[in-house]
Amino acid sequence: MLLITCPHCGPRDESEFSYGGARRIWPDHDANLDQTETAMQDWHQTLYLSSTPSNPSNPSGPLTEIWYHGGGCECWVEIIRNTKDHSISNRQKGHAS
Amino acid sequence: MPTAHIFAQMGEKLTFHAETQSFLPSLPEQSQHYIDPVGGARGVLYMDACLADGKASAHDAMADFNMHKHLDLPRPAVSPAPIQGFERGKGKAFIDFQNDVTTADIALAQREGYGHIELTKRYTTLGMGTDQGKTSWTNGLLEMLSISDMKAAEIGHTTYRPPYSPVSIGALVGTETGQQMTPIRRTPFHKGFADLGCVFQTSGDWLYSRYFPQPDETMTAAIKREALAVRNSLGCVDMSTLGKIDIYGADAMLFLSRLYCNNFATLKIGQLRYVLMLREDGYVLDDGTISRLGENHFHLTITTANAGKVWQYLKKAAMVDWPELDVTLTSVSDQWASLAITGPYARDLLSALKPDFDVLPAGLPFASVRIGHLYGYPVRVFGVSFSGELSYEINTPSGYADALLSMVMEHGKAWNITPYGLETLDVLRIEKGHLSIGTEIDGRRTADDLGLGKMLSRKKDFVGRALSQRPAMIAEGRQQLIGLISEQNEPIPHAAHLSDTELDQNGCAESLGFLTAAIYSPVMDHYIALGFLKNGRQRIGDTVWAHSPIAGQSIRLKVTSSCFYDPEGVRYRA
Amino acid sequence: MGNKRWPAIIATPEMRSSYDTVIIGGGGHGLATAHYLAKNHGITDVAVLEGSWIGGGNTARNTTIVRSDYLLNASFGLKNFALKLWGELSQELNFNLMYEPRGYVDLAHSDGELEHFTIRANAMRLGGASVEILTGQALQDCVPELDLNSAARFPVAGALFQPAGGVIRHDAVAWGFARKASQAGIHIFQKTPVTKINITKDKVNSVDTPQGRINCRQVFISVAGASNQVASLAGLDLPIHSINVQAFVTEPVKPALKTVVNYNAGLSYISQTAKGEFVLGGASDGYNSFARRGSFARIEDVLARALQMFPFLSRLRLMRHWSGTADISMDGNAIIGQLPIDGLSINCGWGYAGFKATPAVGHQMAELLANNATPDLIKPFTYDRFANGAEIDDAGAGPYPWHH
Amino acid sequence: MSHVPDCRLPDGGLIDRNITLNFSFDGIAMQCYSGDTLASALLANGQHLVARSLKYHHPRGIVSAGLEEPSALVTVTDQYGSTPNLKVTEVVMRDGLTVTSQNNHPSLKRDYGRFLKLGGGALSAGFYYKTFLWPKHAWHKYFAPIIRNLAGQGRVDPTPDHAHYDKRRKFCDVLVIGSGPAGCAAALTAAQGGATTILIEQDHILGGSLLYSQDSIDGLNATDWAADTSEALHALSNVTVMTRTLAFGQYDHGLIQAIETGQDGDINRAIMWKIRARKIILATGAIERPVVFPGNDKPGIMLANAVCQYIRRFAVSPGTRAVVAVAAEEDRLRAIAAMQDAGIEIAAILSPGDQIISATGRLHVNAFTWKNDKGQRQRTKCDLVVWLDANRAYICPDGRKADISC
Repeated sequence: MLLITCPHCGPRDESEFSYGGARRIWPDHDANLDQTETAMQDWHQTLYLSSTPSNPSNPSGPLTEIWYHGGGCECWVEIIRNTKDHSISNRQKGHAS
Repeated sequence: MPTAHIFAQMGEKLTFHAETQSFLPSLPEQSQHYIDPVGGARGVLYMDACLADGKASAHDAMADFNMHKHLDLPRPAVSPAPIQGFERGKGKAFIDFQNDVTTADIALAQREGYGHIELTKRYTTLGMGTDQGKTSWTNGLLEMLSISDMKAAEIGHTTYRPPYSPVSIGALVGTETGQQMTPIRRTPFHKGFADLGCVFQTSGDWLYSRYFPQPDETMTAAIKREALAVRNSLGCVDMSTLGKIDIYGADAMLFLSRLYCNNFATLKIGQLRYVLMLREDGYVLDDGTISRLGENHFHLTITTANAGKVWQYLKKAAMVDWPELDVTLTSVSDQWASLAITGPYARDLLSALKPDFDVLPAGLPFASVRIGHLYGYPVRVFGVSFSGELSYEINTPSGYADALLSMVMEHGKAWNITPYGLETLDVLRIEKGHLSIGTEIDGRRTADDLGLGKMLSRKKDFVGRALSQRPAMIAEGRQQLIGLISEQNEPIPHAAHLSDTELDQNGCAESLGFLTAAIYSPVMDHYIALGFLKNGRQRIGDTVWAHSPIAGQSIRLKVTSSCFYDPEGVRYRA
Repeated sequence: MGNKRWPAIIATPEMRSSYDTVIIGGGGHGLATAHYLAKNHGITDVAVLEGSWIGGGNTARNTTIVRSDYLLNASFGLKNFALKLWGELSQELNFNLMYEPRGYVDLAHSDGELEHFTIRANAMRLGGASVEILTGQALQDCVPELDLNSAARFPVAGALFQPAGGVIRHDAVAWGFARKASQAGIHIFQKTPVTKINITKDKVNSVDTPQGRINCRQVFISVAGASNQVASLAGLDLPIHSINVQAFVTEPVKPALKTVVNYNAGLSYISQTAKGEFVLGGASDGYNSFARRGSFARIEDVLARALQMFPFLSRLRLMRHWSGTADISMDGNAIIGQLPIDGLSINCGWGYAGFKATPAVGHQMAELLANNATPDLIKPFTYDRFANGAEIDDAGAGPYPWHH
Repeated sequence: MSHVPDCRLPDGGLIDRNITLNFSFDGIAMQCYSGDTLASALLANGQHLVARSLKYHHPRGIVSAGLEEPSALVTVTDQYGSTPNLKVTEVVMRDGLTVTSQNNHPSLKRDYGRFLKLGGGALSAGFYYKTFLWPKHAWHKYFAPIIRNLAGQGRVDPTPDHAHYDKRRKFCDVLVIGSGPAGCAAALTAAQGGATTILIEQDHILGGSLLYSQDSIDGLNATDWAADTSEALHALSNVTVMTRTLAFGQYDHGLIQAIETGQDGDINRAIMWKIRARKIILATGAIERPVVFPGNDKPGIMLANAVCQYIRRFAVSPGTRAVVAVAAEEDRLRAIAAMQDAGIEIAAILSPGDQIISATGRLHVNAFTWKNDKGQRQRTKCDLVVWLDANRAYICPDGRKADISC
């Protein structure tokens, strides 16, 4: 049972959050409107594949990921969690609405 | 044997200590460790050493907390222990008393190749009883050592898992039993509808109004009566479970246009639009409405089933994906009670409620929204229709729900207003071919599968656009939503599959799709259904088999458009 | 029963420098593939390389349930074929896998949900499986222990019942396949991790292990929780996420539940083992993890649901729980078949649904490896289906693996 | 009604002889005192035989005095209904318990299960995998149901459970698990240093091994020191002492889960605690390791530390004539001293390196055979074998003095 520090609410139990997976950097919006093939490849890479070099989504190690604090402030929290031992590094980032 | 179970449960391996022939926890070196074994649990056996170890550990903790009183005390060494034990004579000797595992069993497991300690455990059941091997696994390990050429460190130990000792399931569940397992959500109209004789139904967290039987009336009869009342006169239904989001900001329009696939750049203040949202992978996620309340102010509805999910999704888009956009989201689902008045006399009823805004067709046309008052109560009135009849969803702050409902029931008497529930709502929407989450929008459908391909804007980018163009998603031969009617006007078996062939002698047939809904339509006096059929839209006019082996029925159905009732949309625009 | 006559379960041969086929992963699926390669195709020039101990991954950590109640043709077809094979395997392997078709019961909590179950049941019937929809007294007769009358939070509207569903002794599956494959001459090496997959001109030619290099014509990867890591040895990226899945058992008691029962208002499945323990499981922990230890929140959740079905469970005690890394794909279904590198094939992405399919995967993959052509049953499970939009999404949950 | 022998020592022990509790075991009425566990209560009534083992249905007695107890499992019926598979060592006695043995037919003494020879062979490891293969459906239809009925220990009570349970949370700086010498020292030190401290103890009183030790600390005997420490901890406002509470698991980020068992009069039968601590000090001591030898599973063969505990803490004599097979000298002397205090005759004392041939007896050990270091075969009658292998548990050697000033 993880203890996740919400920048707004403080350290809270995992059960207050829901998981949003890796923090992904989506392909540029409003670009490539006519280049469907390229856009498809970019989105496929970002959404499906797990070892995007700049942004791995399923590493055995540190993962930059987002959690939704539905049982608290209803904000998304970004943490870096090591998937091997669940240790959470200190850099916690809140996303303000 | 040190009782280091709770230490080792976190996946820390214990280290074999030859001097004491036991596995010991090692002292934590990094602050990532929360746990510090002391005394017997780490092989420190003597009283004075145990006292010193406990004390030193407490001081270490105080040092970690930067408490000023701490001392730096040495930790006592692991106590030595004699390693010579007893020899034993021949014969079967027990190692695990509960599961009757003997020395012979360990030897057999070694001989048969189950030499890995995990395999030995599984093959012999060593340590798998309710004591979880507390007195047996070290002896099992030593027995393995004595007959194999492996070293203790090589053999290792099996994984330590909670619980240390069996624990009461009653306590693990606590008070979350029976009705208390999860919270129950009731809408602001719950009491009002209960007083009107509503039968409620559990679905997810919600208690929905299901139908409103009159004395001695069956559900089927009640649904028929309710549906005809809506089609011919006037009904009202609770829509409060819809998700409702208030969106404000200079970039609100841009934000929504990225999320929803329709083009609604031309949406004017006071107008609303039926909208569709895709997932990133291009499949349909949700439908709903966007109302423009001001230049930078929008009101969004989300389906009940997706209310939580889409809310999270919107928040993520605003906070994580596009933090640069100026947009503020507020969930107002619980703040607004929502009651739809539906039927040919809906406008007459609205007029009777003393509106302080124009409710004539020109002043309040279909797909528009007005902010005002009814009898002085603040409301937002949305001209939308799920039923296909002239209809208004009246939102009022939840605290006024009772007042709104009694006004509507009182003034609706003139048109014999009939409250209805989910069952009739479903009948009405099926007659119109409107979609329902979980049945038609089931997470596997493209907009085109649902007959909504035209809603995808070609002029802008939106979430899901790129991947919705993947080859298999635009290929021929996909299942498409269609309507079906019973040729002989006989009841259509629920959940039947569609096929071009009869059942073979084994009762099998190739499925080309299945029914998502099958009802008796009171207004058409006909049995109709919605379903997915391979290449369905090209097959309108064909006749197909509907097989339900579970019901023991196979009947012929004619493929039609998915909209059975008022396809031109004359009635809801009245 | 002279157990002294039973030789070691697997031989311990010298490793050769070359094999026709290398199977990476000595779990149920890999060992089943080895068995069927020998039995159906006479191919025994095969090495199975297991990094730890045979059957030590998800074969050792599951709830032993077998069933085939799936809506989509592809999912149903493979699992129903597996169910047929399970029925024959004990005799085929001369090893009692303790298959008990005690019946699988999937509970629906509303008329709408029951209608969805009926769609699934009709699909199964049309595909040749035996299945019923039970309501009321028929359901009570089928599961007499089930509490249908108390004030449950989510009342039971009915159930899907598959009589051939049941339980199998999970460890025995790995042992039975390993023993038979070894007897046929296939070499199985434990504690032999693969450190590199060597590829020249888009073709596999060998693998490296701490014990040396093995040259080979083809390599089949079947390593469940380690799929991403092993595939990356070949420079491949998989649409796979790794999640933690837990299960747990109560103390053993005399028989008190015959069937396998699944509760759907929040997932909770339960059966009683031959030893008397109640085995329970639920959804995954819900986030990526390689830690192999569970979150207690999931246990509390599963138990609360189990108590809704069987309130007497509150008197029992939880004895042990376990957890493992499951590899789950972006549509929740397996990826089986050839990869874009010549001679390289894979079986992964099963999440927590893989155990029941074990013999079918072995059977089909053996056919693929023997003939270099993908047999029909596994054709839909291609690696490239995510790129071209042909997902097999039974749950309709989309590309969020922790929701499948 | 059979004769119930009285094995209670005339004085001593941490039991309240003013409060007599009634219970029954397999229908026989018995009495014990407040402060007893079911194990000490049964031993006080001369009841060593309490269970049958799972596969061979061998008679099984009480081996230990703690949660490590391997096979003395019983069903206990109280106001909440019956609970199967309880270890006799974990049940704190209350008035009116009905205790029944499990997994035997027709009775504990005359269990037909011991004649069980399924398929004609011995039930060795892996037996099931090799048998019942033919005819094809016979496993599922005939054999599996029989085996399921034979397995499974106790029986679950199918009636509704009317007991209340709860879940609660706590937070602290230092969580100490276990209240033996190391745990008490840690809790006292942390608390006096100003840390918010929780001390968890599975037993109903604090002290752990101090409760049967002959040592002295700070000039007090160990048991009195434990009582004083308990009082001191209770008096500190930054300390929470939780007895009858079993810490059963550690989870991520300093979470310990524990079950508190209610006592008579409590609203809740049990409470699950989730405790987040900044630091967990694990002071759970150690478990004794039995000696493996032929016939080692007979009732009357007990761990050395457990015997000391039954004698000193519960004032129960578990036998009359003992063989001592304890590898470590200090432990051996300590066990012998305790037994001598209880008036138990020492029949023989083995030395490390001696070869144990076997223990014999049908329902209880009655003789012990071994070879000494000169290779001489020896045999003696006995009704108690006290045993502990080389790698031992926490033992406080008698007469050791310690000083703790925080």
